[in-house]
Amino acid sequence: ACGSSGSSSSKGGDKQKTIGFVAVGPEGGFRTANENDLKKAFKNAGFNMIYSPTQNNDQQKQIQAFNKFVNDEVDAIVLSSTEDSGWDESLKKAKEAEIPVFLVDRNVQTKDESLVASHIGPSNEWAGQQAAEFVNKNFPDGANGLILEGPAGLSVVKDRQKGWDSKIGGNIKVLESQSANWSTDEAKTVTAGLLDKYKSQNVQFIFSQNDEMGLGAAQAVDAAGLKGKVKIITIDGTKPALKALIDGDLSLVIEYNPLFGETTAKTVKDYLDGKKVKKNIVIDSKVFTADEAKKVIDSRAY
Amino acid sequence: MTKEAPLVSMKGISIEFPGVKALDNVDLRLFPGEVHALMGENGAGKSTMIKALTGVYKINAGTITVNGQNRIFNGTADAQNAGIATVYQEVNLCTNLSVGENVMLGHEVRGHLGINWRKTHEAAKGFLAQMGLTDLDPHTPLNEISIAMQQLVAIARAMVIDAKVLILDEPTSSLDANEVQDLFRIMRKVRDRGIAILFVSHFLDQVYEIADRMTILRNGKFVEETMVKDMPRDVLITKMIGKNADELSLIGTKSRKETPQAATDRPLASVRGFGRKGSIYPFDMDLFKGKIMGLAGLLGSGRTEIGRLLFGADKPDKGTYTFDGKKISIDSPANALKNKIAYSTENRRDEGIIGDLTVRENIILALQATRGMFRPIPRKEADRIVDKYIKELNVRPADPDRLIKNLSGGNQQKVLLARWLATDPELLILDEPTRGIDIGAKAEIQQTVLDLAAQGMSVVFISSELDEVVRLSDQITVLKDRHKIDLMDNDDTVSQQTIVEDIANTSVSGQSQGKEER
Amino acid sequence: MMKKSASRQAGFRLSPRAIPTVAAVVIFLLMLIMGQVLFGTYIRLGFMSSLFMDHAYLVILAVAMTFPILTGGIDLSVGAIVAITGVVGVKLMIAGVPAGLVIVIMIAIGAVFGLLAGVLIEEFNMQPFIATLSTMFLARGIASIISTDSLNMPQNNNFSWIGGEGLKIIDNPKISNDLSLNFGVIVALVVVAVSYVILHKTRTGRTIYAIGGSRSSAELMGLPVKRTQYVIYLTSAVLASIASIVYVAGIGSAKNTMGVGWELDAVAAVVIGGTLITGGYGYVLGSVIGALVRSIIDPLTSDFGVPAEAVTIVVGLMILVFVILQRLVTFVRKE
Amino acid sequence: MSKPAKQQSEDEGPSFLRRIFGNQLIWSVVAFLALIVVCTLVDHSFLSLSYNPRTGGLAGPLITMIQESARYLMIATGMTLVISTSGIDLSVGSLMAVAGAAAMQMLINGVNVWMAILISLAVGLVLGCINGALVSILGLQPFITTLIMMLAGRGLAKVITNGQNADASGVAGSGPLRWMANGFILGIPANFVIAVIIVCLVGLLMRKTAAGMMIESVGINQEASRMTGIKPRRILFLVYAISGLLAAVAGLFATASVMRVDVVKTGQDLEMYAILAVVIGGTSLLGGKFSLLGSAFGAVIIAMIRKTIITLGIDSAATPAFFAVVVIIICVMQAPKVHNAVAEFKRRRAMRQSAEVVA
Ligand SMILES: Nc1ncnc2c1ncn2[C@@H]1O[C@H](COP(=O)(O)OP(=O)(O)OP(=O)(O)O)[C@@H](O)[C@H]1O
Ligand SMILES: Nc1ncnc2c1ncn2[C@@H]1O[C@H](COP(=O)(O)OP(=O)(O)OP(=O)(O)O)[C@@H](O)[C@H]1O
Ligand SMILES: [Mg+2]
Ligand SMILES: [Mg+2]
Repeated sequence: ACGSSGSSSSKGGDKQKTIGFVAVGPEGGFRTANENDLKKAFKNAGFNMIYSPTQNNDQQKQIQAFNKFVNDEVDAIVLSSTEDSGWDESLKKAKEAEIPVFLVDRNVQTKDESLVASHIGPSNEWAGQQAAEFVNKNFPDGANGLILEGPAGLSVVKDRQKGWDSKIGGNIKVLESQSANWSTDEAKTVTAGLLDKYKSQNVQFIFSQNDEMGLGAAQAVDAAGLKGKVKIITIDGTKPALKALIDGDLSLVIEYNPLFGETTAKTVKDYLDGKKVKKNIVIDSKVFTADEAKKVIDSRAY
Repeated sequence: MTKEAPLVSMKGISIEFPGVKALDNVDLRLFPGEVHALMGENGAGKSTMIKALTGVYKINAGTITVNGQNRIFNGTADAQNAGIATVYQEVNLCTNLSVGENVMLGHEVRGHLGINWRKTHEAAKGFLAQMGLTDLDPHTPLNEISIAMQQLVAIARAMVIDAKVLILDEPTSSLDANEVQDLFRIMRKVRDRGIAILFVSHFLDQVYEIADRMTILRNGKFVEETMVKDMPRDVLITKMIGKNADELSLIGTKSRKETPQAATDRPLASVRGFGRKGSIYPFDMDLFKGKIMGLAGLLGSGRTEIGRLLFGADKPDKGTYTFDGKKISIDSPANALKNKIAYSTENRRDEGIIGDLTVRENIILALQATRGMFRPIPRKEADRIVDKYIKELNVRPADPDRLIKNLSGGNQQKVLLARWLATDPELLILDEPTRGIDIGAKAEIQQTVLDLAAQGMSVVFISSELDEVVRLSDQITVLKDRHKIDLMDNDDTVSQQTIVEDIANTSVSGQSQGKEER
Repeated sequence: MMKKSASRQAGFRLSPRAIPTVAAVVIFLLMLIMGQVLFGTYIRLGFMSSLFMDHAYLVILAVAMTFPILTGGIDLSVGAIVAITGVVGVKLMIAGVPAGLVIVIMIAIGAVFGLLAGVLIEEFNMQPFIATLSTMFLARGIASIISTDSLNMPQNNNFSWIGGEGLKIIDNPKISNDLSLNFGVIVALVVVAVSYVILHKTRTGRTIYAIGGSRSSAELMGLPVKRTQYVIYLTSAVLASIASIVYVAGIGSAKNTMGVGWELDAVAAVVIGGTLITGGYGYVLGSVIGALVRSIIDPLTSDFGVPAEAVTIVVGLMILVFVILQRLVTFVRKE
Repeated sequence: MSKPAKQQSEDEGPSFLRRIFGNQLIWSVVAFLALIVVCTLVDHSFLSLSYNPRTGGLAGPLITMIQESARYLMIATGMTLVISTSGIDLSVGSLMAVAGAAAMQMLINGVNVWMAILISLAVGLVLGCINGALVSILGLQPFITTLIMMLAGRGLAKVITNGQNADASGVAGSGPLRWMANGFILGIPANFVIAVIIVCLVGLLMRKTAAGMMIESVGINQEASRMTGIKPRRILFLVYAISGLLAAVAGLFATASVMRVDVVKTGQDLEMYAILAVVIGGTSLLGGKFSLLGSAFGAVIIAMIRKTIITLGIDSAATPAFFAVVVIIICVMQAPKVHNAVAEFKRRRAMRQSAEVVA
């Protein structure tokens, strides 16, 4: 049974172009803002976007969705991958079907550069570097601190860590790195435990790899009566984090800018119109201190 | 009989469960070509002895020799490999499989490509036919056939194993006379092949008919091993229960038959055109206060179905139910209990006992259910009720905190009876209440039933033992192939013989088809 | 007696135990047709091909899960076993171990976890749920200890042909009309066939059903219950490693977080396929259908344009509708 | 499925004491103490308690541990009842997220805090009732029903907050809720006290009425229970409803502690912890007799294991493996085979001797 006749999304001159979005799915702050922004931007640019999230960060579900889009003969695929590898086979299929693939947020390792039209997203390593530099600057004489990591093995976690490691000064001592699974509530428990454990060693900073965990850490620090004495650095830049920054619960928030829908939509449009696009588009992010946060907090959408 | 060495010899067997010494230094010998009866009252340790032999329980002391070799089995599989086939007291089959699969499990006929199902089912059919189940399709799911038929299936399964020893723990408890005869025919055949059979039954007639030798147990202790022919009945009874035989056999000697039904009385319960598709054709029935209605019929004739319908365990799809002058519609046991109707099931294991609850909880459960979950029975009252029935029904061990699953089969039955009596029902439906009960206890239960009726309770009494039905009932409803075919007042003209003839001479097949079509 | 003749007269009668499975097939077909009518892309060779190729692993896992579930048990460790065997496998490949040996080692690792589950269940009376939950944590933990990186298979390995694009049976100009097949699908089919034979044509298989009916009865019937339990948990773990081989070969990389939640997908597939979670009833072919149904739910939700937040609700509801439909069909058939 | 007959005889404790505590509980206590010892060896101040004037309560590692245990106590209690009916409730983790999300979102939207608490509890109860209805009325299998609810509940939490991690930490007037999770009563964490009170209430409900016996009865043999006049459907409905309600309480504890719900992470995997707690506490997954006290202990042990992981500074990659090892050890110690090993050895020896005598 060969049913190619009824395709609703076949390519055709002026017809509305269909974009398949292989997404991660709503998982709070950054991700929700990012995906909503992408969806909105593509809609505004006149595309029809089919959205397909995964569950449990399961790459398999993304692969399935990707291959489905290839079969549906969409005009382009936007891929926000949970993993940075394992895409070769699918990308090859897309190429054979002449469907361009745009990577957003996370980059993907491929054997063949030509399989991907472009990568658009902020840099995780950069964010990690900013955190390290802040600590270096604030504690020129060295300091003890903790790191709250995301779930072991995610490439975000590794990239942010890599950035941190590449810049952190030799006199800064990380007493312990623990995973709090991106979760506020777990971060509170973990931090409380670690503060108990390292009471004697005067914890001076906590580098939390995302906002959610940073907020939890801040509460544990507060409960231990150490508010202000421990500098907490987080990455992402969500509204609650900025608020906490203004309130003095956090010391530095490094943005991981989710709002690049417009850039992405434009890139896709350009590509489909036959223009040349850059292979790698790095989205600029900001570093917020309390003062800067005050300026943007009201206009912050997420 | 033979003077050979015993095939199986168990010496000085002791088994202790937490809190009870179930077996204490018991001996048992099985000779080839003999039927050996293991005798004893409920809880004497018969089943435990069997499970000790087949490795289900570990023994604490003693030796087991099979074929002259010292053996300790690690489970039924081991015992089977050594040529011991066992049918345990509670039917142990898999209800999710078909009859044929159950018979052949572990012994399926294999071809080149694994099991050959056609041949396997054929073989199963053969074994079933041996048990007189010629018409039973081996593809029938096991859960569609009655407990009694399941028991026969279990025995058929034992035939599959090429055994030297065949153990049958109360195989006849739910069979009627014909099936028992079929079974005995097979047992004789097997015995004549030189196989040793261990047979447990509470029916002395059966023991005297089939057994050659017997071992008597009492309270987990060895009493005696003798030839059956040397053991007079009354002596046997005394040895088994320590009571005098005369004390037992006084019950229901036609005394009740002198009180036929007064036609003017209003019945306590009465049903009209009551029936359920696929289980029982519409019937009428009137049940009177203080009277016992016996149900007689062959296996699968629909006695249980009537009991279940009257109790609301199954929903009737036709007919009316009047109770105490009011029309009622009973759609669940809970509802029936509210109307003071109680039903003691024939399927003790699956529908009766709550195995992991204590005897106390099992007894008060139904009463509690009628009161609702939030009005608990005060501890004192519960204790009073429980103690009363444990004493009255002589439940042993008389420990209300014991888990019911650890009681012997007969004692479980008594606890179930106690459960229903505790609800103080007006209509009590007893389905095979004396199944698996020893002669002493059976007399006690029968007496209890008579007493209850005398106090004004209406009783429906279902039993495969026609003799019991005839002795206890005021009226007898006769069933055949799920039709009510007769209702007789139990007067002097009625005997087991007349009922059997009645069943044999009435034909229902034409009638049934007619009804089915309407 | 009566009963029997009645069933004879009825002639062809679907066994009531097969009804849920048949219902699963019917509903699967309806879903396909619905997808085709509404979106026009479901009955395409390409869609079918990738449905099978992308879900060969799930078919294998569903089959693996069928074994313990038939006995009333469960194996929660399958997803984690996929992860640990995958991580170790790719590590070995990076170290230059030949593919054949890697496969053997991966299967052996799975077998070790299966054996461990068997020991915990049979020797230490742990309930399957807890025993395999423990081995799940253990396997995932060890996988994470070994590496938390995304491990890529080396170029030019002689392994990826298993999951690779495979052969195109029908090669149309448009990829969406290609009918293709890869080795993974063939492996899955073999697994299904072998499992079918084990369950229905061997005594071990019958013992599995018997245990599901009543374990104590099976023991008293003299069946080798203990040995069979070992076989079951070994089989499910080994099949999980085979699923891992197929999946890893397909994507060319492995990771400690692989397979999170797959055990639940497998259970859902088995249940959708008509196997009773309490054991005793069910078919391995049903599980295959269940896996396909489970697989087609995701594309359907995305085509329906379900809002991001509500996706899991819709997936849940679809499974629910499915189970309820199945229940109704079963009920009606019985009446 | 019933346990093999062989083992049945060995499971029963002979003495009265054993009956009350059960072998299981003894081993739980041993495991708990062992974990404390290990932690104290690594962190010498592990057992130290101090008064923290800022919070008005005691502070120290043990305190944070029991603070965390409160939520496990809640879901383990509900799970115990469900498991006793031979069911399972995989949705508790998701229901925690739903209740938490509801509470946080309402606070953000300016709903009165008491109202928010009540409504989110009601949401948990309603979802629990849906589980109950599907299982009891439609007769669906508990595993798959609650698996569906686990998926759907997670989605519902996201719908409630629009996919955001609703943050109510800045909302004024949310004091009572915040106190519930972070406050202290007589120096002891309030959530722990509340949890213990709720466990006791449920315990009283179960044991002072006939509810407990009926639940067990249904779990042991549903058909026999029906024939006894119990209404199994009502019982099933009841336990899932209770489980849903208690999951909502746990959800409030989890979210109120940071005044923020994490739609993906709140309650994630906690159903597994709850089931483990129940099993460690000695209730069989096959249903039947249950022990709330045991489950409560199991819940505290789970919290203790997690505390140990932090205290020992176990690498995050290795935590699942550590968890598994501890659980396996506890369960193996509880196995009848192990604590009967000595008796069994003696019996074997006696048997061998008697065999020799005969031979
Ligand atoms: N698993 C067990 N745990 C504890 N006690 C048990 C167990 N099994 C049997 N018993 C006890 O051992 C004794 C002997 O029981 P057994 O079942 O052997 O009796 P029986 O002679 O077969 O009786 P019946 O005629 O009623 O079947 C009884 O007191 C019973 O309560
Ligand atoms: N001829 C038959 N063939 C197969 N199954 C039957 C047959 N007759 C009855 N059954 C089934 O057996 C079960 C019990 O039947 P029924 O209640 O009619 O037996 P009964 O008269 O109470 O006899 P008993 O109690 O001795 O088994 C029912 O589930 C019924 O469906
Ligand atoms: Mg017995
Ligand atoms: Mg009957």
